[in-house]
Amino acid sequence: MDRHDTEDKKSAVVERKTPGDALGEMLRAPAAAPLVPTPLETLVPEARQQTPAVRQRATRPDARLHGLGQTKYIDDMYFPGMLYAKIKRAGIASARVLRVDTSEAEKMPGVIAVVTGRDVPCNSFGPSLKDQPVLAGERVFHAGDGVAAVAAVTEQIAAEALEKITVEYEPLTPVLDPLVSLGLETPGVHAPSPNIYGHKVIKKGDVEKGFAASHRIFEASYRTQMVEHVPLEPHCSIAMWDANGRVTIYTTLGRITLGRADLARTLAVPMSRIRIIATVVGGNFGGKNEITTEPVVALLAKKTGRPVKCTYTRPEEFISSTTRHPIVMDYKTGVTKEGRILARTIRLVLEGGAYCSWSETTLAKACILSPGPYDIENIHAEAFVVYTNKTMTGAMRGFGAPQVCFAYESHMDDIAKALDIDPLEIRLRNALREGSLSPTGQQLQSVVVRDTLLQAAQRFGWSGDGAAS
Amino acid sequence: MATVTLTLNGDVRTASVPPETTLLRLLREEFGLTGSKLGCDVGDCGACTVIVDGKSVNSCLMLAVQADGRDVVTIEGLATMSRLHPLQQLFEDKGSLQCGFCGPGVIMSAKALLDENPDPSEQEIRDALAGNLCRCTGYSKMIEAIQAVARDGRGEPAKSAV
Amino acid sequence: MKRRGRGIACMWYPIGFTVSANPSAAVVKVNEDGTATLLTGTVETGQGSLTILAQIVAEELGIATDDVHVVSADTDTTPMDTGAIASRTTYVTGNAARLAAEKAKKILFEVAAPLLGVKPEHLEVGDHKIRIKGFPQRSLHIGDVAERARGVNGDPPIGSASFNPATAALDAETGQGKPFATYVYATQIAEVEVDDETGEVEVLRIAASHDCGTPINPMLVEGQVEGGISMGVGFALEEEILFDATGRQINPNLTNYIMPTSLDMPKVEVDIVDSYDPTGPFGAKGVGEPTCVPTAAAILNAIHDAVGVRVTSLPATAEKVYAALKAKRAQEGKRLGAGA
Amino acid sequence: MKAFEVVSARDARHAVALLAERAAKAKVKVLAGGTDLMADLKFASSSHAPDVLIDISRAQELRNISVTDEGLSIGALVTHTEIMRSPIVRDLFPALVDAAHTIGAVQTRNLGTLGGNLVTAVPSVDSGPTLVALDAHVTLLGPAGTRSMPLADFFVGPRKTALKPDELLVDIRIPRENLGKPAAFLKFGLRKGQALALVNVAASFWVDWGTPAFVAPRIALGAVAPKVIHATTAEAYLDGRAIDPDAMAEAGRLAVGDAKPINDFRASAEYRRDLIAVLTRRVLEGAFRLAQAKRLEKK
Repeated sequence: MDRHDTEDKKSAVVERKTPGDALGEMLRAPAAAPLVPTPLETLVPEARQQTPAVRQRATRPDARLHGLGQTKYIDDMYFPGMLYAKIKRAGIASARVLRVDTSEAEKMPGVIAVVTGRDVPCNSFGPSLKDQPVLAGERVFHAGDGVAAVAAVTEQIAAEALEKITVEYEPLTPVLDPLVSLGLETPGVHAPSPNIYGHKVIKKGDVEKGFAASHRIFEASYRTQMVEHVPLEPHCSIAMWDANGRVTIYTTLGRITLGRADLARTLAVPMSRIRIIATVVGGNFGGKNEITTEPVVALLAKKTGRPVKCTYTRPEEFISSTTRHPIVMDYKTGVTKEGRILARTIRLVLEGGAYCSWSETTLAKACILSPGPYDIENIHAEAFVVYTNKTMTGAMRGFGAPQVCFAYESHMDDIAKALDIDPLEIRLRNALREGSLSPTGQQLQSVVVRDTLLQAAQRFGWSGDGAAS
Repeated sequence: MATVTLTLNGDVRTASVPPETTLLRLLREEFGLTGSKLGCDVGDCGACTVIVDGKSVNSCLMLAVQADGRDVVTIEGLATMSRLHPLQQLFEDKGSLQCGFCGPGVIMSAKALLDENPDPSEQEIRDALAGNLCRCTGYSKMIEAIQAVARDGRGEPAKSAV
Repeated sequence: MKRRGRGIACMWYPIGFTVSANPSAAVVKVNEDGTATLLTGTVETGQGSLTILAQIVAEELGIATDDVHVVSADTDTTPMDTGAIASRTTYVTGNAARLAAEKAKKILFEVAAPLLGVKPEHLEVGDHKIRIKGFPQRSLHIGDVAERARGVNGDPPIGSASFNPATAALDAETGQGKPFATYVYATQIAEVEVDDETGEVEVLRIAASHDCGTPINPMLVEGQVEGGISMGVGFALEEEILFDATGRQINPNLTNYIMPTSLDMPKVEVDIVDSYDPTGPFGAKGVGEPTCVPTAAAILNAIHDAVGVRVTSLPATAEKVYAALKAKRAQEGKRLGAGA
Repeated sequence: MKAFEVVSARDARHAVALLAERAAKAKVKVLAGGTDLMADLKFASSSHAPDVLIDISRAQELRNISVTDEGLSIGALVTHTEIMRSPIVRDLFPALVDAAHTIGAVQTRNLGTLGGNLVTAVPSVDSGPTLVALDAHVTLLGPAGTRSMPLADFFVGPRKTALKPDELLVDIRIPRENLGKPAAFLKFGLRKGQALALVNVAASFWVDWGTPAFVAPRIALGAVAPKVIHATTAEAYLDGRAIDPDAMAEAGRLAVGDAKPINDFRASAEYRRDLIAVLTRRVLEGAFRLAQAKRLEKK
């Protein structure tokens, strides 16, 4: 018999005390509250205490609090009487909302208030086009749309109340493919508005002339997927009103100026009556740049007279926050025998999902950056962004750049291979230089793309014969 | 209601909670120890990692009643009044955390690793952190910090922020 | 069999919004002991931007990072800021903070000049002192000057400023113009191992060289690069939100949405290239977003180098790489067959 | 989570008694490590949520790993970490260690139990293939006593087992004659950490060193059928055959025919089929390497 494996199971033996006696009371006291260690000398001269300050590898003052678990993120905040909100998600990509019945939910013990799109004073917002409702009105545009919200004394009661809300839909055929959406015959996602809601053109030089002079012409198409930011901390906000009609909102928003403008609009409250405090945000990456739950908790807090908090579940992070634009990218490039790019045409179709959000910025950046960090005389780049009935795309680290970089750099390698030129060498031959003109004709300064190519090549041990050393 | 009595960061504590309360909620809501985070609530992200009877666990997957009679250590239990835990010190010195939300969980996973294996290889460190998702750091500076703590533990000079 | 390959990708990326104004404002108050407070409307979302801003203000005032306390992210108490977006905080908010500190410093120079017997333009800061250029031994502690500015001159050293990157509208027809004030550049090189029987890709290492202008804090720059690369690895190989035929997400959770764990990340070697942008605060530009830009391209080029297949849609999952390999073998088999 | 009652069982008999008592009147679930159950309950609609959880995690007698006259016995509550660290398991069946190591991450391996993993019975159950390839049996305790059945039969379909509502899985046994039988396990997932299997495969066989030849070969496939299955055609093909690379490759191809993989969002059936061939060959190679190493060790 070998009991070796389980013998070391030691569990602390705890003397049980009946609650009520003095020790029992002491055990219950919330005295586990963390202690605050007094700052210690560090092992090295503190970069933070040095002058000059710039170029120092200074540690972050917030790092100590993070490491101790003492940083107060929004989910760590509680206000007396606080209610918890949950949002009912449509679960259908495109539909007309015929009826929302919240009466059963409202009857539940512990449910304090319910709101729907009808309760939102101005039910539209967005950083450029105001095409996004706070909660669905007459239409659902994607499956993650909110259709009603509940404030209850616990999160669990709020979650169970959502099950009691019934919504009647008239399903509509969803548009799910950006290229289908691009076609004129497709019914508009936001009819009568067209599906193409953004368009950008960059023209530099004469591409036809460039292609005519080219030794070879290469064509390729690329496509990228929809991805999520995945901040470890979910979106969350807390709202509370004072008796003067002023609302304070704690939130995980990275842009409080825009947030206040959107709240003033959707709540129809003057900006001077809105205070937004962004808490320490647990990851953003572009995903926390616009309002999500803030107007909802503000409305519920107003209706109940109590602080209201709403935290996204992890699934809501995926279905109801913004995502990265999938892009369909067509490239055509004319080169000399030596691999110098003479002309390049590009067509980009960005999938915007159900709402515009930060699509216009993404469209412009993707289009401007799409030729790559190369000195190209003749460029024609054209980009479209279209609606689909899918999760809205928006700001995400790189605004279209990772997508087009994947395309132009894959394309570059294929050209290099076809011309039998080393991939590093072809890039060096074409790279932008100090004073080069960008695709928009801007004279560039502090251009170091060649330096980064050479530095990375040296670090990696890149040698022209194809082997990493 | 269920009564739970446990050793929490060295002190005996007790609380009455509904039976469906998770250990994470017990820590955060009953004891005010909000260092352990709720990131996914289903054991994927590891932000709620605490050490129970010497083993790292997802406190979102454990019921409070299952912790009854056990020894629980949370991020709040590592430092003393006058001294940070070496992991806390090195995570600070190396810039290992960015938004910090995953940090307490990562540090608890690292502590559980070093308690059992004071001299882990890089692969063993990566394996120990695989249950802690981080979106900010790419894990590199966390691994560096853990290696530095391990080096220090072996009597080699700790290399701090250069 | 496992086959190794290497791939290179470079990129360029702008700082700030496309053409449209994206200003930041800042207020700097120098305290009577020579420390300072910065008010900014930006939000710390993990990047360390508040530390960077403290370093910029400290540099402008000749004090240490620890001497600067940053108050942020409150519409009631902090000046407007376009926010933590578009890799703009170091450059735009940093410029605003530097300008605000410069204004506070001007007040201090006005107070210190007569005491040191020179004109304000002959003064400089450094090591917590206001001193005469070229005669550093003739100096006053910045705290003493600040105290005097308040208590004697009645002119507390408070500066406020705003900054908006210089852009020019694009021509509607041709798109020609100056959409951004400045750009950063980067190259990443990836080494991968591809299992040619399963299509599985392991990224072994990535060498990354990034331009951010002057690195205000090299450690935080490295952190951004390492983190951006992890996002790039996910984008390249694993991550995708999937939809069913009715438009509902299939994998909205961290069990089935596959992002890199510590076991999936390669060794990352980061270099910061020498660079200086005269329009940035102390020559700095920015670094947040571009770190994730070239990663996928470098990895996909490395896959191509390893096994000779070009995957043209992301993510390059093992199945996709495998399917491409299978198609390539079928093609080669046909060619061989035709030749025989 | 929806409210429920938690009843703590002192031991396995108590748990079975509680099951008998409670299951008639309420929706009851057994809670062990909780890594699957708790995650399921978090987002379960109230109509699916249980009323009572019977917490068996304190039933100490289910935490043993031991070698008896009947073979290797692993208690249902032994965690994946305990399997990885067990000197007995490491010595006898490194494949079980490998399989345990691929489950979740450290935290879930510290909580999750072998019994729980098997009872959840997802088709990709990582503990399944190696145990099936080693002809493991499960012991089920019910009101009338215990019964035993092959693990391969215990799995019925996706998330379905032969466990009756009043029964408890108490241990998993690998028969005495298979102690030390060389075995190997491989899993193919979508990433390295916290991966779910697209395909997982285990193989075991004895070696007749005279030829050398396969003796009593077993190949088990996971995630490619409604439950873990034996690749019976491949097993029959290998039985008594000389061990060489071609035979292993052919067994891989034959195993494909034994599987019924589906298309889902993780992978296509076609890809899974091709992976079966590769992984089967590789586990056969792995098990043979182990057999050779063990033989050298003995010498």
